Amino acid sequence: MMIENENLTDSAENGANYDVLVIGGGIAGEEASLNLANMGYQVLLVEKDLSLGGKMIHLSKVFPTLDCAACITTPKVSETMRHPNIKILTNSVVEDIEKNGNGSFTAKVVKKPRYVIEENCTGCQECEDKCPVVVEDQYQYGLVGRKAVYVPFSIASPRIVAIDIENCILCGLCEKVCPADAIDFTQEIEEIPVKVNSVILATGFNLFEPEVITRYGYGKFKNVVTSMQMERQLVPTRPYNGVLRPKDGKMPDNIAYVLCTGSRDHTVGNPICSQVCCMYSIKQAQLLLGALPMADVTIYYLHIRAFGKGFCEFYQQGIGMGVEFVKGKVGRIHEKEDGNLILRYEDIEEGVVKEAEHDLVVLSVGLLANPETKGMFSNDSLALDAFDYVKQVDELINPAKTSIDGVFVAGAASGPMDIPDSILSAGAASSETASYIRRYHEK
Amino acid sequence: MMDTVKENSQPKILVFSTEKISDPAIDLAGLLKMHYPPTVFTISLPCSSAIKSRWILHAFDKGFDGVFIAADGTDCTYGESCIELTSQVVSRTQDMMREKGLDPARLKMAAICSVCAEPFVNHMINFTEALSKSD
Amino acid sequence: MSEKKRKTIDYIKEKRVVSEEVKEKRKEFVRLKKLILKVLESGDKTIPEIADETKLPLPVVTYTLMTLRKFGDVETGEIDDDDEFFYYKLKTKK
Amino acid sequence: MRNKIGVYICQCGSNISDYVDVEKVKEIASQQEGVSLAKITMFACADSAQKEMVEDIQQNNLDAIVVASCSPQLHVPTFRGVAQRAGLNPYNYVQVNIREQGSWAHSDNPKQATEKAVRSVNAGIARVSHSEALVTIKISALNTVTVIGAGISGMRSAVELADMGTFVHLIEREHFVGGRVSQWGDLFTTHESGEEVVTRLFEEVLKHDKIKLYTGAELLSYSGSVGDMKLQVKLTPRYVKEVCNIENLDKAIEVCPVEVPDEFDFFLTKRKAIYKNFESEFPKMPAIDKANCTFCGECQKVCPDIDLKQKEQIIDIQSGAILLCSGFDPYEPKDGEYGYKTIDNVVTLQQFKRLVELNDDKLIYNGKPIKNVAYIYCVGSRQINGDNKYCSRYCCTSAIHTAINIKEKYGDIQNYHVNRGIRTYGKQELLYEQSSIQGDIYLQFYEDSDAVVEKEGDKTVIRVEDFLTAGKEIDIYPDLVVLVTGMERRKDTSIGDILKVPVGRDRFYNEIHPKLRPVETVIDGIFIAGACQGPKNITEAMKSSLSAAAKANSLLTKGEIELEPTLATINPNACEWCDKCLAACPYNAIEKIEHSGKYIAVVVEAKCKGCGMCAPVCPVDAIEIIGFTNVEIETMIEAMAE
Repeated sequence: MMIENENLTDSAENGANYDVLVIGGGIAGEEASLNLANMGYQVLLVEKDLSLGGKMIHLSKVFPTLDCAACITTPKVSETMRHPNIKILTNSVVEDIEKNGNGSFTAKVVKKPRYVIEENCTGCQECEDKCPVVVEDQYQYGLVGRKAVYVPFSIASPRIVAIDIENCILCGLCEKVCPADAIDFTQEIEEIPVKVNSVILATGFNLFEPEVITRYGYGKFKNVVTSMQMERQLVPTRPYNGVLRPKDGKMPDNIAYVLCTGSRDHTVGNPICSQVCCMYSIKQAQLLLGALPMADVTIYYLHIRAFGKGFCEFYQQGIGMGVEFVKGKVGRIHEKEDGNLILRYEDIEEGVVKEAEHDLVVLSVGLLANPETKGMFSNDSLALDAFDYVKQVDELINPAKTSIDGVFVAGAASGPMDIPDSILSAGAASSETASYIRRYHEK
Repeated sequence: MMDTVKENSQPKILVFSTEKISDPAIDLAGLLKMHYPPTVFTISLPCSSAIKSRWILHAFDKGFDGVFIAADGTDCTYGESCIELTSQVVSRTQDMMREKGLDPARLKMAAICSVCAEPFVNHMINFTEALSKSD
Repeated sequence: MSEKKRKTIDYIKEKRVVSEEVKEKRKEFVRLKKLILKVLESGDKTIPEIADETKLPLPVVTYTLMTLRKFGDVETGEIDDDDEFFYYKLKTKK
Repeated sequence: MRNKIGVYICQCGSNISDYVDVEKVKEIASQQEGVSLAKITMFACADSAQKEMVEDIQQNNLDAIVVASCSPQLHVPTFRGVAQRAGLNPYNYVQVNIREQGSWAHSDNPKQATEKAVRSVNAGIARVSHSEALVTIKISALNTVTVIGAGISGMRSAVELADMGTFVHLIEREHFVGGRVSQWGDLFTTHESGEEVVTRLFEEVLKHDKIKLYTGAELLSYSGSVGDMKLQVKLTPRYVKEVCNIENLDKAIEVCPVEVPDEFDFFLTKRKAIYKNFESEFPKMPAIDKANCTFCGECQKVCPDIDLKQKEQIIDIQSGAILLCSGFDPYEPKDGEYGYKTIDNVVTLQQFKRLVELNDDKLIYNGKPIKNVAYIYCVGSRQINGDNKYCSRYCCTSAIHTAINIKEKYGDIQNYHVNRGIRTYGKQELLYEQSSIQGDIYLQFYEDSDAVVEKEGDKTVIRVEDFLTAGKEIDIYPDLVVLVTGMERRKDTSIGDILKVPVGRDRFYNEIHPKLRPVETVIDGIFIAGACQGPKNITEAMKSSLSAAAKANSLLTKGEIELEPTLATINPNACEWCDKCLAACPYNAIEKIEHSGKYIAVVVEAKCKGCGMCAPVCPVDAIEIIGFTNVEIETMIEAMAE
């Protein structure tokens, strides 16, 4: 798809194409884009994924209010999609951001081919039905398969298909059956140079990948899953017909959570606390007790960080519902023949090593910095903190300010953050950006 | 179960849904090609607490067998009082139904969140079944 | 609608080669699919029962079966008496 | 009634037409009353189809259109746009969903899917025939915000708002700005001091000609609604002239005979009735504390700049929105709670931090050198018996940070942390690690138990059942016990009472939604930021202040606020004022007025959101929601029931 030329010229002050380049279309990027667009600024929002919504759109319910994540994200997503002052490029990345003398920036947006004409596709999925290729569905975190031509997930925005060319066998069936002539294999990578007056980094976080901790057997023992895989199992658009063990489809009745997997752990290079794992685990535990009324849920923790508004009460609610909390550090996990798992852990209260059997283990994985953020800038010009998050150079007074004046940070790109904090941080970034634009580019 | 009911005698259900919360769930059911009886019709409102008793009674009057309120529940964007006010609408209307000799079980309510496609479909199948039994 | 009419698949076929691995993966899924659907022809079964009959590893059966369920070949039946395993059955297509 | 209606049935490629007999739907639709044209289209949303609709509307003078296609969630704005381009009112358009709730949901039964589509389209036609041409309501808005509270949150919001072009009235109850943070010393994570942070912000405030600061200012009353809010504010005199000689004022402080405990130092020190806090505080001149001054006139004798005749003033302030940054109070332990005020060496964290600020070389309290400090956590937070069930969020980090500081500052100190589970979330975890490495000792009491502070001879002892050693009882004999007190909502609730801002279970001001709208309240145009919404550290308070600034600015910056016209309306003839609608309305958008000799309810358009909660509760059915009127809904029901 081509960018219309009219959008590329003179839509913002100072001869720039846009007032703001927002990188990342998760909840923080959307919030920042909407704030600025509502102030009348022209925003270019670039998202590397096929859909807006970031990580949040994949969550089940969210703590501590237990409202459904989709119910909160999708209205924000559609408001963003429709806003006349926001131009969105999905499946695109940003490179070579460079600051100009007059306070503006140039950058290159690389739009990867979707092999689908976005405005033609109606999301009818006839092609998906016919596609003969099945590969692991990354949006269900590998628990089921998807086709090579596919709608990313049912509440994706835009809700249109994309072709995974790496796994396509080039049979051409999709093109043959498409009623809207939307398939286009001639699409190529497009490089779009843009000039903008400011930049917001809303590039989010990565999830810790627990294969590194071999003692826990993730990958080898199929009934050891990550919290994100459990999150998917708890969503109405879940991969299975209920909460089931990935190994054999058995309904679990004794589930363990291992907190601080990949957080507060020097051995994996991440000594800080991820801020959200305690709470999302307590939330999942409560949802599991609802979905599996006969099940036991045990949370192995070091400290319960229930610090936010309503969190402590939510933690007490979990205790009240019968979630068991064990202060203990899990050392190693073994698999039994029947797929059950033996956890060896140090019981901190009694100071002894114990063993416990569970039939499903959830690793509450932590948050890590997104390593791609720094690479978007020419000459290594963006400063990072000790954990590779975007450095906040004036954290107390200007929390969105980065080492480059005119580049601001929103959401978990600057450190682990829950959803309310990400929204507030995005609000801060939009204010600081608006002031910057006024200071340098208006009048 | 559905096949045993003759097409023209299938009970008719009017669903009051909400634009931001339950309507997306009903759409999602269609998207996922989940089937529910085609005798289910939907009218969408801003919030489930805005439904008037007279509309519900009008629906029964005109030949609907059941009315289902796909309520916002705790996800309501207009505030927490939605739950209580919607329940009040239901209980007030059920009182009126009793006075008119209508079985109050013909009015049902459940909270449907924006991705609750499967629960919605199950509600429609079960409600249809219950209504055809009671006839 | 756009003016595009020519089949564009020919264009990309000249430029791309499909890897053997991708072809293999597709064949393997077709094989698994056939095996599982065949076993279900004789009646509703749980995942361990399917694994038993097909001699396939359990996680492979779970993954493949759930994918077939997602694409509408298989549907969920009742749960067994111990409330542990669901039965799965072929979806009756109209 | 509309009687020149155009109806478009979309095939959506074959997504709809594979299961729904679109010909039949079109045929029946064309026979409906008021329909002047009905068409089938391949893709209604395609550009060519949209152009055709515009032509149809213009050539045939259509007065309404119905598009039967996919979910209204997807294309209502698209077809409203079509209507608008053709010169038709966008509200004379109805979209009927025959895809998600038609062909797809009932692809197993094409015959009945068609039946349902026929009735749904007829219902859409019935609805559109009763639709009204509506115009967006516009109310003018003053691009001015009143920020209440000149702590760091209030000052930060004010500066940002002014930077973005919004005028700010910044009102502060005290005679000095800076709030709680001015009392803090060294801060995590930047090692700036509270004084430095306040000074930086205050200098920004001073620079701006778009900020008007009022100190000694107290909110008296409030009226109006978003865009046009009126506040009445009382200004208490500081009895010091605006231009004055600092040296003379210092002399005045010296001669003042009245001494009272200094709340700035949490009563560790004393001050005079004429006083100042720290050098850089605004204005760089003292104020006279009216409550304690005896008006003896001694100060006036040495300083001509003092004017004890200054009078109270009441002023009116007008603004488009209000931002509440009224902060928190530190929890004040009850007498005897962990020995507070009953045992001599028990202080709060706030007092301890001031003590550290006031003691440069040696840590001395009550004349005794301090070597062992024990901190008891969660005082006033996570209470087992008290009302405060919440976690105060900042205190673990603050206490540990202080423990590290005093070890760095005074050297030979042993810290004991008697806690209920340390919550140094995120990067603050490193402080916890650092304090463990420096040799601090952590003891954890059980969730449901408590530490006990007692006097044992001339020593103070803390007894704790230590969770970390399987419940063994451990006794600590510290030189000083520091109660790590949390945050509470302000005891003085007058501002919230005047503005009617709702509070949550924790008694802090409540946002509409913690995720969607964390700085907005149910009252349009009233925002909350900083610790008045809930416990926060400085960075978090700054983020919420800046967020609120962004929201307020985007609301007001255009000079007018656009509202959807789909609001509630009340029929004045039918209404017999009973206040049921007022009670049901979550937005306080109903007002009682006199009309033709009786009292009736009217909807305040600027506050109404069109949710409709008021409509069903009206005993005389006087309330309708525009776009969802009785006639619209009931004719739809009839069409569907046929």
